[in-house]
Amino acid sequence: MPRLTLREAITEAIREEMQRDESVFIMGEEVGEWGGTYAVTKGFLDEFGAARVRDTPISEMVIAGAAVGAALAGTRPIAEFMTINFAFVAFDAIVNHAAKMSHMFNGQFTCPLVFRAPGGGGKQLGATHSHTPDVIFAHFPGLKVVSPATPYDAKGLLKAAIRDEAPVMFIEPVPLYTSPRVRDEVPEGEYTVPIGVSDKKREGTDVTIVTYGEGLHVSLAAAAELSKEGIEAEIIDLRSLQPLDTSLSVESFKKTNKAVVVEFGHKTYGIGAELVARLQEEAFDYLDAPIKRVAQFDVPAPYAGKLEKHALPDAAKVITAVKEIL
Amino acid sequence: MPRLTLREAITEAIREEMQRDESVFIMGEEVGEWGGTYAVTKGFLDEFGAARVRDTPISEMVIAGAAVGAALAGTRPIAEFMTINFAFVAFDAIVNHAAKMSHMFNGQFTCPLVFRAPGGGGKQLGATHSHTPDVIFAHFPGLKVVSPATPYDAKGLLKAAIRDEAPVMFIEPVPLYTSPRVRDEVPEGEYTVPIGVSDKKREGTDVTIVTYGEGLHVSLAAAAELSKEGIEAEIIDLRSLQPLDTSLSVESFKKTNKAVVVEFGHKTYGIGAELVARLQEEAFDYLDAPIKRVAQFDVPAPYAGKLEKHALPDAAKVITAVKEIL
Amino acid sequence: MEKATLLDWYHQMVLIRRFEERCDELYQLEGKIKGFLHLYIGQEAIAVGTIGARKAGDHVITAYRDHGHALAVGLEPKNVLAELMGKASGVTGGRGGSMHLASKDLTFWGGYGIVGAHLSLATGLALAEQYKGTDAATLCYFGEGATNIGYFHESLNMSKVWDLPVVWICENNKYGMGTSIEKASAVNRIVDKAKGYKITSKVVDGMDVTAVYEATQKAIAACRKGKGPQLLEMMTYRYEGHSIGDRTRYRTTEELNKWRDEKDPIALLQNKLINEHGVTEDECIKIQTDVDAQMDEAVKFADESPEPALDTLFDHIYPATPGVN
Amino acid sequence: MEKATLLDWYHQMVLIRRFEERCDELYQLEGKIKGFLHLYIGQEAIAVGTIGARKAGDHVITAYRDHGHALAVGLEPKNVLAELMGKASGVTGGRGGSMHLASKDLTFWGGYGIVGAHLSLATGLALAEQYKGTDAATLCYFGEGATNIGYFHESLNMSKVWDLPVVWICENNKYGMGTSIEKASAVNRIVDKAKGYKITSKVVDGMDVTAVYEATQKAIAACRKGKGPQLLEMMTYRYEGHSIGDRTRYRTTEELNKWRDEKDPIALLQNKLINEHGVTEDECIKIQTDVDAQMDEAVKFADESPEPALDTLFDHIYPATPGVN
Ligand SMILES: Cc1ncc(C[n+]2csc(CCOP(=O)(O)OP(=O)(O)O)c2C)c(N)n1
Ligand SMILES: Cc1ncc(C[n+]2csc(CCOP(=O)(O)OP(=O)(O)O)c2C)c(N)n1
Ligand SMILES: [Mg+2]
Ligand SMILES: [Mg+2]
Repeated sequence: MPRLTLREAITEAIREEMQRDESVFIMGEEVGEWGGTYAVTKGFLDEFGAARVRDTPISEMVIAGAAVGAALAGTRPIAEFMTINFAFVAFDAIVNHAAKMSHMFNGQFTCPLVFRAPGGGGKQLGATHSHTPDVIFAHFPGLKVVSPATPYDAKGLLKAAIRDEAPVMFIEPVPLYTSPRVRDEVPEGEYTVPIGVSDKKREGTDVTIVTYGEGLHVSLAAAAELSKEGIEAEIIDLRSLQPLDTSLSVESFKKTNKAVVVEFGHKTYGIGAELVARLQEEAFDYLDAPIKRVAQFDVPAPYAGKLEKHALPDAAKVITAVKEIL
Repeated sequence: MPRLTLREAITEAIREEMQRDESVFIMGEEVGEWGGTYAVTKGFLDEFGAARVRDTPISEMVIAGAAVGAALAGTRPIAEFMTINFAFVAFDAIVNHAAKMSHMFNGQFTCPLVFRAPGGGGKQLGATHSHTPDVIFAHFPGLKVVSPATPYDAKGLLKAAIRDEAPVMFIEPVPLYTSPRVRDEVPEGEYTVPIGVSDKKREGTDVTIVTYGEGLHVSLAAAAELSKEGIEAEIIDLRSLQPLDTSLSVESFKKTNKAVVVEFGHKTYGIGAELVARLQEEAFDYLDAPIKRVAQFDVPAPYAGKLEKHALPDAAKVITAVKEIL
Repeated sequence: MEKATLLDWYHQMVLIRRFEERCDELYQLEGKIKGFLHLYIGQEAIAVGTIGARKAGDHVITAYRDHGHALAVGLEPKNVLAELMGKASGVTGGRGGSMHLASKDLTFWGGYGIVGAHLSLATGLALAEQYKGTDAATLCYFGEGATNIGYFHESLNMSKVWDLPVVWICENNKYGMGTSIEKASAVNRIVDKAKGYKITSKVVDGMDVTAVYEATQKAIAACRKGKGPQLLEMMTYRYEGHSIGDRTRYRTTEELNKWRDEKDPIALLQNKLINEHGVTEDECIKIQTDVDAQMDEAVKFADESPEPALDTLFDHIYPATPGVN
Repeated sequence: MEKATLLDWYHQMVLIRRFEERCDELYQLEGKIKGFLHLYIGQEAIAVGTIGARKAGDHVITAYRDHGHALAVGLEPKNVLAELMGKASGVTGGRGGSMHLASKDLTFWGGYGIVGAHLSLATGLALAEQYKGTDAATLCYFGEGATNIGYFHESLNMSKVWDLPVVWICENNKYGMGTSIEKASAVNRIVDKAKGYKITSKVVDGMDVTAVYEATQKAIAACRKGKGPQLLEMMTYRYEGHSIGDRTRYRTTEELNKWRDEKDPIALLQNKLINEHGVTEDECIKIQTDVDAQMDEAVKFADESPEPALDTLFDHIYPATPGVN
């Protein structure tokens, strides 16, 4: 099996779905002639033509809103936000329109679209361009929110997202795009990974680490270190934030009785808070220690490299958190 | 002391601050000639004139962005969103501009403005117009988020917000505006309530209810009922969501060892989740039972009256939650 | 125009007006309708004349002042009224309410409460038809106040850049809630805004249903010919407040009376029918009484319809997807 | 123009260009600058000529391609460079980076990374001055690509409705990243968009610093006279890629060379100085070598400056408020 980067897996998913289904097209800023700011759609303009690979003006509101309208009328648009930071400009179209179509109109309409949003920090782009705001999208029922951590999941989840009848916010961790560390075997051709199903990424007995996206990789690094000291962490990758599947996390927690949640977004009102709430609701009698959260500090992302890194999770912070509760 | 409604208290706060400080002005849709959609600024146009009470076009992005610019240049704007649902259109200006000014520019600028946002559901306005999305604003460091539950707090907090050097999102629970149940004694003239400080609204020994905004009133109603059965609930009103003060909640929880968090926003990734996480982090050894969350169901708000009410918290749901952990 | 067509339009316009008048009573006197209620009285000729020019498959999408469009596309008054009364038999099962009426079967996509947002959806509806290679046009309605929001700008620009088959129909009733176009907009003619996007535009007497119909027919034909987006500025006036509870202090009774007395679209059409098509006063009255009877039935139907069952609340949050999930 | 003024402008333009060239090296060869880097090479006459026309207290606000404006308002190259290298001595202490340069003392409010958003802030800056009754004008810069976003529409409309003292300066370099104005905009002249807001506008040769200065001076004067917003469309060209890493496949080398060879703003000014003001080639070279020396110093300063201490990360999230909190 070919070993692909996360970005290559995403490209392959879009290409396969566009080859499979004529009603799928992609639109966004620089997706065509430029080949995508992060080169995800490189070569697509030549392969699929300008009608299916659409360069747009800098108009996020209508990029998102037109995707909703086009989805209502029987096509399956993929609307790309150049980065998730620009999805804030289209926030109303995403959470108050795409997310409302099915329920508010009593199931008459479906709105099968994918909002692709490369996200994440650590690239020294400053506060306006470095968000991991996944939780605020996941707060709105009606929108599905997915964020893959591995090439295999990325391809399978994106193909599932494109086929889903619901609007899906597909958040791509840019720092993982080309990371060799993340490169992985990805089957060619047909397979999907179901949305709303978490996945165990490491077996362990001593502590449960619940995470997703970039968090998976710092957690795996931490687990490798901890293992040297005889501490075996079990790692659950949420993969989907909405719908949220806590079954594996609860099951693992009942085994280890200790948990750390790792995310790259801000800590306060973050993903981790919900996980803590769910674990103590669903497995209260198994709580041996406080559930820890490792997350981005509650501070706008600074440009300076070390300062920015200081605010972000890393393996050392995960190790510290684990040891505090063991 | 005069007994004012929440709305009257808000009106009084704005009027007093505009009388006190020439640099304070208000702008928004229908704040002038109409007197405010909810009549909060009734009579202001005559009293303060068109320069200080500014009707705007339907342009939320520039209403919010212009408030930021005007704040940088030495005035203290109050920008009113007719309802918080329309703040989604201005989301970028709020969370990626107002919230970033102080930190991103290294403390050179301050951005002293207030975004007034009437919010809340239960008024049969349908899914697009019935949000209580407070948590998504509170997730962004740099923005202060306040939501009063009583006329006294509303006046004091709003005056403090107008004087604060930071941008403040001031969320006004519309369902409480004219409610006689909420009417309360409010001192005339000068006083402020500090932002970022929670408040004990009821003494109790058996269970801690942490809440804010509309949640306070269903919690008080529930507490009255519970009291008849000899169950005394202690009620903490957060008042501010960002900065979040958990000191009284933790203190109370250490006394009661049981807690319920009540909010009118959606449950998943809501305010309650953060409170659960903080309580178990800061008072783990006092956990006698799972901390419960009473919140709006994770479903877009329907128009039909009973259906909408069904999705919202009420005293009965709070009572049930309390009894489940006693 | 044919007499039969004009009579049909007359019937529709009378129905819309009576419908709105009954809603007003049901809200203010009987308390059976809640939430916001934006009445269409005065603007009837626009929904009727424009939708009269569409053919099946053409899309219709509008804002929250949507009862007229809902009835004009062919939704039954009884189901629309049931929706406003929050009943299971309502067009969206009591979910959407007054601002969010819709019917997929009639390619009427709503009914949207957020000013301007549906213009971006309309852009997408038109894009989908261009993409599929059909000749379907999209009719998108909005008020003059909505032309000041970012959605309008981005949508009109994209529609022209891609030459999408959409007819932008501005119902210029001079006020957005209480703010006059002069106070809110740098230009006082929406057609002047259209020029900034090189979009063909035309000012139309929105009180003359025939003029509305003819202008729309031309615009739709241009769309079908691939000539790209068209904009029609319909000059009109709303007689009632913006919504229930509007004390309308922002305009004079003279202004209102002038429109109502001299430009009323139903009166104008009735005169035309009588003077130019030999229709008798009695025939007109007959239509009105038929409509009254229809409305009585509708109210009865809505009254007797059950409310949606509580356990349906969670239906349709996420549609089922055949296959993977 | 006075020779002294032209020499000063020449010096500034050479400084900006050399600054940008050094940044390019520091990024691509030495890896000392990270993140995005949007170079201003080719557009120097605009920042220098427009800001040359402002007086103290007039506001300046621009997008992420902001090095030229930062230097033109008077920020020291060494502090700007230190910012790009993420040092504590940077103009925002290493917090903002290339896209978010600013100086309150110089009423230079940034440097903003989100396309179009700062136009709404500029509207507010101008509103505040009108409110306070000063005669300060606001200079707001943006690219032609930014004119397609909602912020542009809402900001221009409000600025005209309230007749705010703002000069909208569009730096039309024909491309927004890789998308040409023809592909992204319904109209190919930004002045045609200005008409949709009744805003007085003018096309200006953005490569001719004197023309830029004179047009800006007139526009600012109009603002001070209470004539409301003005728009200047500066025709220009960016020589480098949109940002580092742009392989610029979307334009031809011929197009680039034509601009560089025939329209280069520095070459044009140098010729003017030599042919019309008796400046010698040597004087020009002297200025260039002085600038090189200044840049060497700046690099040395930035290199030797310490990085911000980690414990400063939490400073300034919320400013202190005297009194209540
Ligand atoms: C984004 C947004 N801002 C504000 C509102 C509140 N609002 C509802 S209707 C309206 C006026 C719209 O006027 P216009 O577009 O002329 O339509 P009309 O009501 O006259 O039909 C306003 C301000 C809203 N629904 N959405
Ligand atoms: C809202 C938003 N969308 C997209 C981007 C990404 N982006 C940054 S610069 C740019 C092109 C802007 O072009 P133009 O306005 O012409 O300015 P220029 O770069 O030519 O100076 C884009 C699309 C952004 N920063 N913000
Ligand atoms: Mg109107
Ligand atoms: Mg450009």
